[in-house]
Amino acid sequence: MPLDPVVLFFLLGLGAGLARADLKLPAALYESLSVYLLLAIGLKGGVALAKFASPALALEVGAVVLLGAALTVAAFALLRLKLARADAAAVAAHYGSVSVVTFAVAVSFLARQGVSWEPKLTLFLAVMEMPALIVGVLLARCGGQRRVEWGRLAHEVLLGKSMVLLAGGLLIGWAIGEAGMQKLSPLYIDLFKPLLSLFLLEMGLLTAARLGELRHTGAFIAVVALAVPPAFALAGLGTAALLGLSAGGALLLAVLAASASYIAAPAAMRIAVPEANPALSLAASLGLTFPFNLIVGIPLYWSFTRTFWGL
Amino acid sequence: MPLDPVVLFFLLGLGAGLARADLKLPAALYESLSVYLLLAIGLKGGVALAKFASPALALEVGAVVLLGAALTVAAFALLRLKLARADAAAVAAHYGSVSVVTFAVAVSFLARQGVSWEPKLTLFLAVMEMPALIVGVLLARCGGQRRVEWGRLAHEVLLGKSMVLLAGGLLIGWAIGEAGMQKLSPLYIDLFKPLLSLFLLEMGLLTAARLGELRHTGAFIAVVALAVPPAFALAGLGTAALLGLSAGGALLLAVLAASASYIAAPAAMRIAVPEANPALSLAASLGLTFPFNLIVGIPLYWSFTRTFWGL
Amino acid sequence: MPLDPVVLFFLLGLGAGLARADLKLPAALYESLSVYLLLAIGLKGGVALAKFASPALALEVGAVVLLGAALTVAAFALLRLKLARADAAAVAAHYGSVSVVTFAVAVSFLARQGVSWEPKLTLFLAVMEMPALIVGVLLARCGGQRRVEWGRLAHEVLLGKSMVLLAGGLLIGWAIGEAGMQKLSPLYIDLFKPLLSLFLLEMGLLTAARLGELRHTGAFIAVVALAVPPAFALAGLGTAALLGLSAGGALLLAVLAASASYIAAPAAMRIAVPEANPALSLAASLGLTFPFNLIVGIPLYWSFTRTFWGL
Amino acid sequence: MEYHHKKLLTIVCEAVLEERLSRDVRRLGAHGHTVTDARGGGLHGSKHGTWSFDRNIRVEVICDDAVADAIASHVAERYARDYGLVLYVSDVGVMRPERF
Amino acid sequence: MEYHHKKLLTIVCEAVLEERLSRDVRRLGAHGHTVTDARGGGLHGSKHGTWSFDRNIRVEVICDDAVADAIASHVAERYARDYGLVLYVSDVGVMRPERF
Amino acid sequence: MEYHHKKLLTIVCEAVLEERLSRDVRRLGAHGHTVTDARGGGLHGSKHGTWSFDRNIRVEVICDDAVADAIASHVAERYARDYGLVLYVSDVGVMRPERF
Ligand SMILES: Nc1ncnc2c1ncn2[C@@H]1O[C@H](COP(=O)(O)O)[C@@H](O)[C@H]1O
Ligand SMILES: Nc1ncnc2c1ncn2[C@@H]1O[C@H](COP(=O)(O)O)[C@@H](O)[C@H]1O
Ligand SMILES: Nc1ncnc2c1ncn2[C@@H]1O[C@H](COP(=O)(O)O)[C@@H](O)[C@H]1O
Ligand code: NA
Ligand code: NA
Ligand code: NA
Repeated sequence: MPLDPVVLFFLLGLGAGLARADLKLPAALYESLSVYLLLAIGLKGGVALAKFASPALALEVGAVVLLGAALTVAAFALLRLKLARADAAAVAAHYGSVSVVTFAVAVSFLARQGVSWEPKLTLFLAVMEMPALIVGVLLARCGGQRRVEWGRLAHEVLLGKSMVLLAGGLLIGWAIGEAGMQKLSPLYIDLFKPLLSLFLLEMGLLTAARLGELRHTGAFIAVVALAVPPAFALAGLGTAALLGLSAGGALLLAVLAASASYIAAPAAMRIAVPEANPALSLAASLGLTFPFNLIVGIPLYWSFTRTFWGL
Repeated sequence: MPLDPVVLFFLLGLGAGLARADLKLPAALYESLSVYLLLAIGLKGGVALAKFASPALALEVGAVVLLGAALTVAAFALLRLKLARADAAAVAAHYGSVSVVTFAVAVSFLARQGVSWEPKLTLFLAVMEMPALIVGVLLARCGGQRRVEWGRLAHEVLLGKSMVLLAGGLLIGWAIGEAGMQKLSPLYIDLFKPLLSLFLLEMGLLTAARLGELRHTGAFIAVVALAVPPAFALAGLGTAALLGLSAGGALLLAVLAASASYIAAPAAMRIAVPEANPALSLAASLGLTFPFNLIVGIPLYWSFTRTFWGL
Repeated sequence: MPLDPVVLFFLLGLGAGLARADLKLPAALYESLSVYLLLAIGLKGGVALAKFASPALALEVGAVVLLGAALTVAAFALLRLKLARADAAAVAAHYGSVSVVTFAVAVSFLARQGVSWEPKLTLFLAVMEMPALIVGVLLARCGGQRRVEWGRLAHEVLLGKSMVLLAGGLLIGWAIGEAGMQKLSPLYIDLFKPLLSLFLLEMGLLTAARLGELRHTGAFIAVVALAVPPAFALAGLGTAALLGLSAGGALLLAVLAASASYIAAPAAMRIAVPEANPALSLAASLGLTFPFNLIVGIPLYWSFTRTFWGL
Repeated sequence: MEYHHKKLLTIVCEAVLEERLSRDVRRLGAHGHTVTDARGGGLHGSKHGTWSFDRNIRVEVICDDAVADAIASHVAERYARDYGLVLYVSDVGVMRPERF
Repeated sequence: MEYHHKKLLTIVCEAVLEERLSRDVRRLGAHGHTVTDARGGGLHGSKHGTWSFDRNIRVEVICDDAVADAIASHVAERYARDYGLVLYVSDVGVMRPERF
Repeated sequence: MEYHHKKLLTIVCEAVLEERLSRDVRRLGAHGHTVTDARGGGLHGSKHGTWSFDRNIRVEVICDDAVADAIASHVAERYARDYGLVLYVSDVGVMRPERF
């Protein structure tokens, strides 16, 4: 199966960036699109949740929170083999958290396959952002002499841009339901995929800039950035099986587990674990894991899913 | 009846701002959206005017201009109870002028009720922007030793951003008619409401910043900001009755009267009455009157209208 | 036939700019829209090319490249009558290259006439950007003591923003075909014309700023800026006849020949021929040729085409 | 390297003054000026930079002592009372003194 | 024209520090501050300015020598170890010394 | 507070030079540089800042006197003839002299 059209835009940006083309998209466009994507994902999830909410949901959310925390600890244990405590903790927080855009590309992937998925996955996306950030800070601080600024951390995690927009979108979508969404859909539904394509063009340019920095960060981090995602995807699939998700939902949970944050986590870590080197996390999560998941990962995890779900 | 979806976006922005969330939309997005909204409103009005223009229109425009001027004088008289001349005049100019976004939300409100309205209201919107600004400057200057820089003022009022875009949109819409508008409608019609929702998210953030400043500006201005709108709405309804407007048109004229400018007026006053404190006007018009009209005012004025129009 | 609606937006911007209205669109909006337009044109062309590619295309591309080079030399010879070598070469490069927005307006013009055109014209648009830039630099340098920085020039020409986006769009469009384009069309197809209208509003403002500079650049350049386009349009029509294009395709090739670059050429000349005065080229290409083509040129060249093609 | 002494005059003020200040400094003898967008806070409250009348600019002019004095007193007299505004001068060295 | 001597303190640092620095400089006695967006590069690699945590700011404070010293040592102690940060002071002349 | 003397070199020029200047200053011995977007006007007309080749940048480098001289003469020789460009130096005090 050929690549999703939106992934081609990513490759265009990546190629232009690596060739040092004179192409720089305005920062305001990047920021506007990221606000849009977060809101749109939240809204769609909220509308769907309003239809399908169930009492078991609280338990499932708990399981997903645990998954995020456990993945962070696992990543930390691996990274401590070579990295200092603070650096290992900060990078681990990135991998325990999630990438909204990778999720969006996986959704687009499923749509092309004609595979449906449970709307609560959007809720899982929102709740999986946070636990890794908190666990990361705890791992950085335990045994150290620096104290945790809990107030600032809570603020950063709960009131960070992606959390506010995802949760706000969920609430609004849930409040207005399908009827209220209708007038808003020309922007939040119809334009979702093409605006994602524009965003991915810019992500390609940003990725190219980060790839270059891998030279300075060393081989260990590169190996981690490529080995962790498939392993975490399997953990995601295991959890999905426990929760009795459909194949589509399972793929998305696998992608959430496999993906690494590059919006919420960098901001939170810079504030809560400032002594960690931010170049490490970004080179890994944005420079390698993000393109890997987009191009190789999603189809790979889908083949895993099909095997396990017997499709 | 539940709140309009677009108002929920405003509340999300307001809540995020009050909670000091780490959410800052790019200034370029705000400016682009305001350009878009002004143009789109103008275009729609122009297309409709082309169909329904009548010779009596000039007279009606005159009545609306008088309304704007009279409201400015009334607000000035009230504000002079406590404020210095320049401050009273500047704030009065904000209340005599109009808020384009409040108008847009009222239009969306009517659409949800299935109530139609006269297209000339868009023209009234455009002409009601100006008189208050001129009256405000006259009030600030009469009796004072500072002279009015009429050239600069005329330039600012007639060639300000909102005037150029509204009037330009009206002219283009009028010139191209419904047929010419068809190819443009995916942007200027279909996306109007969802882009308004994005704009209101940003307005919520801005409002939150202004609300905080009310602590410094005192209780008097807060009382004015909440008491004037309903009173002015009634004046608007009276004028609407005189002009024989339908209930929908009447609500919109009430909203124009009740709303306070925060795009054209601040810019004009800063240039023509610089000794007035701009924080006063903005705290009142943006911090209180704007959210009041959005959440409480529009439904309230609609209940007034239904009573008087016997619906 | 009345003006195309999008041209009215240009006139609004131009009028606002000349009247020194307080209207400044954010630079980020201008840049975002130009990225969008280039990508969208490329995508549409690519989708069409995938359907209609033919072996003769390589030859036709060669003819178009020659046309661009020949026009540059012709413009240079004319400009040398009055201008220094570097200035003449830099201005000539602008006129040998093409204006993407003029092309887009001509496409919109044809659509209103219900006239179809060959999709390969988009490819011609992309390839006609470059040769003029290279010929311009050669003309500036031959006989001079400055050496050409070929590396930097090649980089600038091949990896400039418009080349990357046009060529990238062509490739993606060609790869995904009509099926893949469907989900992207709400942005790249449906919104093309209205977003072009917004872009032209901004172009009007920019043109107004450049028109003012014509006072300093003299009458010669103004005459050139108005006389060259119709002459070059005829050359374009001649080439179109040789290539056996339809009337629609012929008009577009005429417009490509007649239009002057103001995105790719200024950037390339500033880097490769820095001693040339950039104000000259921009005053001519943006201040005069661009509005001339939009308002007078396109209908004029269409009347030429109709005569020659016997419509 | 030989540098020639000039004054660098910096004005931080409300963005609404940009056009007027740009005209004023040229009229008072400066041969150029540089403007950057800014935000900040002072006696007149905060300028967040998010919308047009909530924005500052930072204007720099390199010029002779006399021109700097002329601009400084003009600005102080004409704008300092009504607008949030800060002005300061410092000494700089330039290479091509004739162009300032 | 008579100018009064003040210190101009300039801090170039990661944008993530904006809110904290703004609060700190006021708490330590400055009456205002000016912020501009910046990009650049140094020992901590490049800041391209394209997204939030890849952006620098440039903070300027005009103040007394004592306040400048207080801010400088606070910044050095509190932020210089963990964040990409440059700080320098220079001498400027102002017209209304009482406002700084 | 003890400050160590350094030179602050400021270059205002066309934005098209950003990449080249950034490379040049590092090659000539500076350990960092800061760039902000600017607009303005001078002998080469106005730069409105609205589009790519109508934009200025403002580059700042803190460095030794020798490095400042090297950069200044390189810029003067290489770019000052063809491009709208202003360059000036001033004296600043820094806290961690070894990093510049
Ligand atoms: N002490 C200061 N240091 C640096 N910038 C200042 C200072 N005071 C004021 N400013 C700037 O000048 C603008 C107007 O100042 P003010 O009139 O004090 O509100 C503020 O918004 C700041 O950007
Ligand atoms: N020598 C320098 N001159 C000017 N700016 C500098 C210098 N060194 C560092 N900077 C700025 O300060 C930021 C942080 O510096 P650093 O901690 O060296 O990475 C850089 O991103 C630059 O914007
Ligand atoms: N006297 C000056 N003071 C401050 N900035 C200047 C001055 N002259 C020129 N500039 C800046 O340097 C740029 C190029 O200058 P010019 O080569 O004179 O056009 C201008 O666009 C201004 O931003
Ligand atoms: Na993850
Ligand atoms: Na009103
Ligand atoms: Na041409």
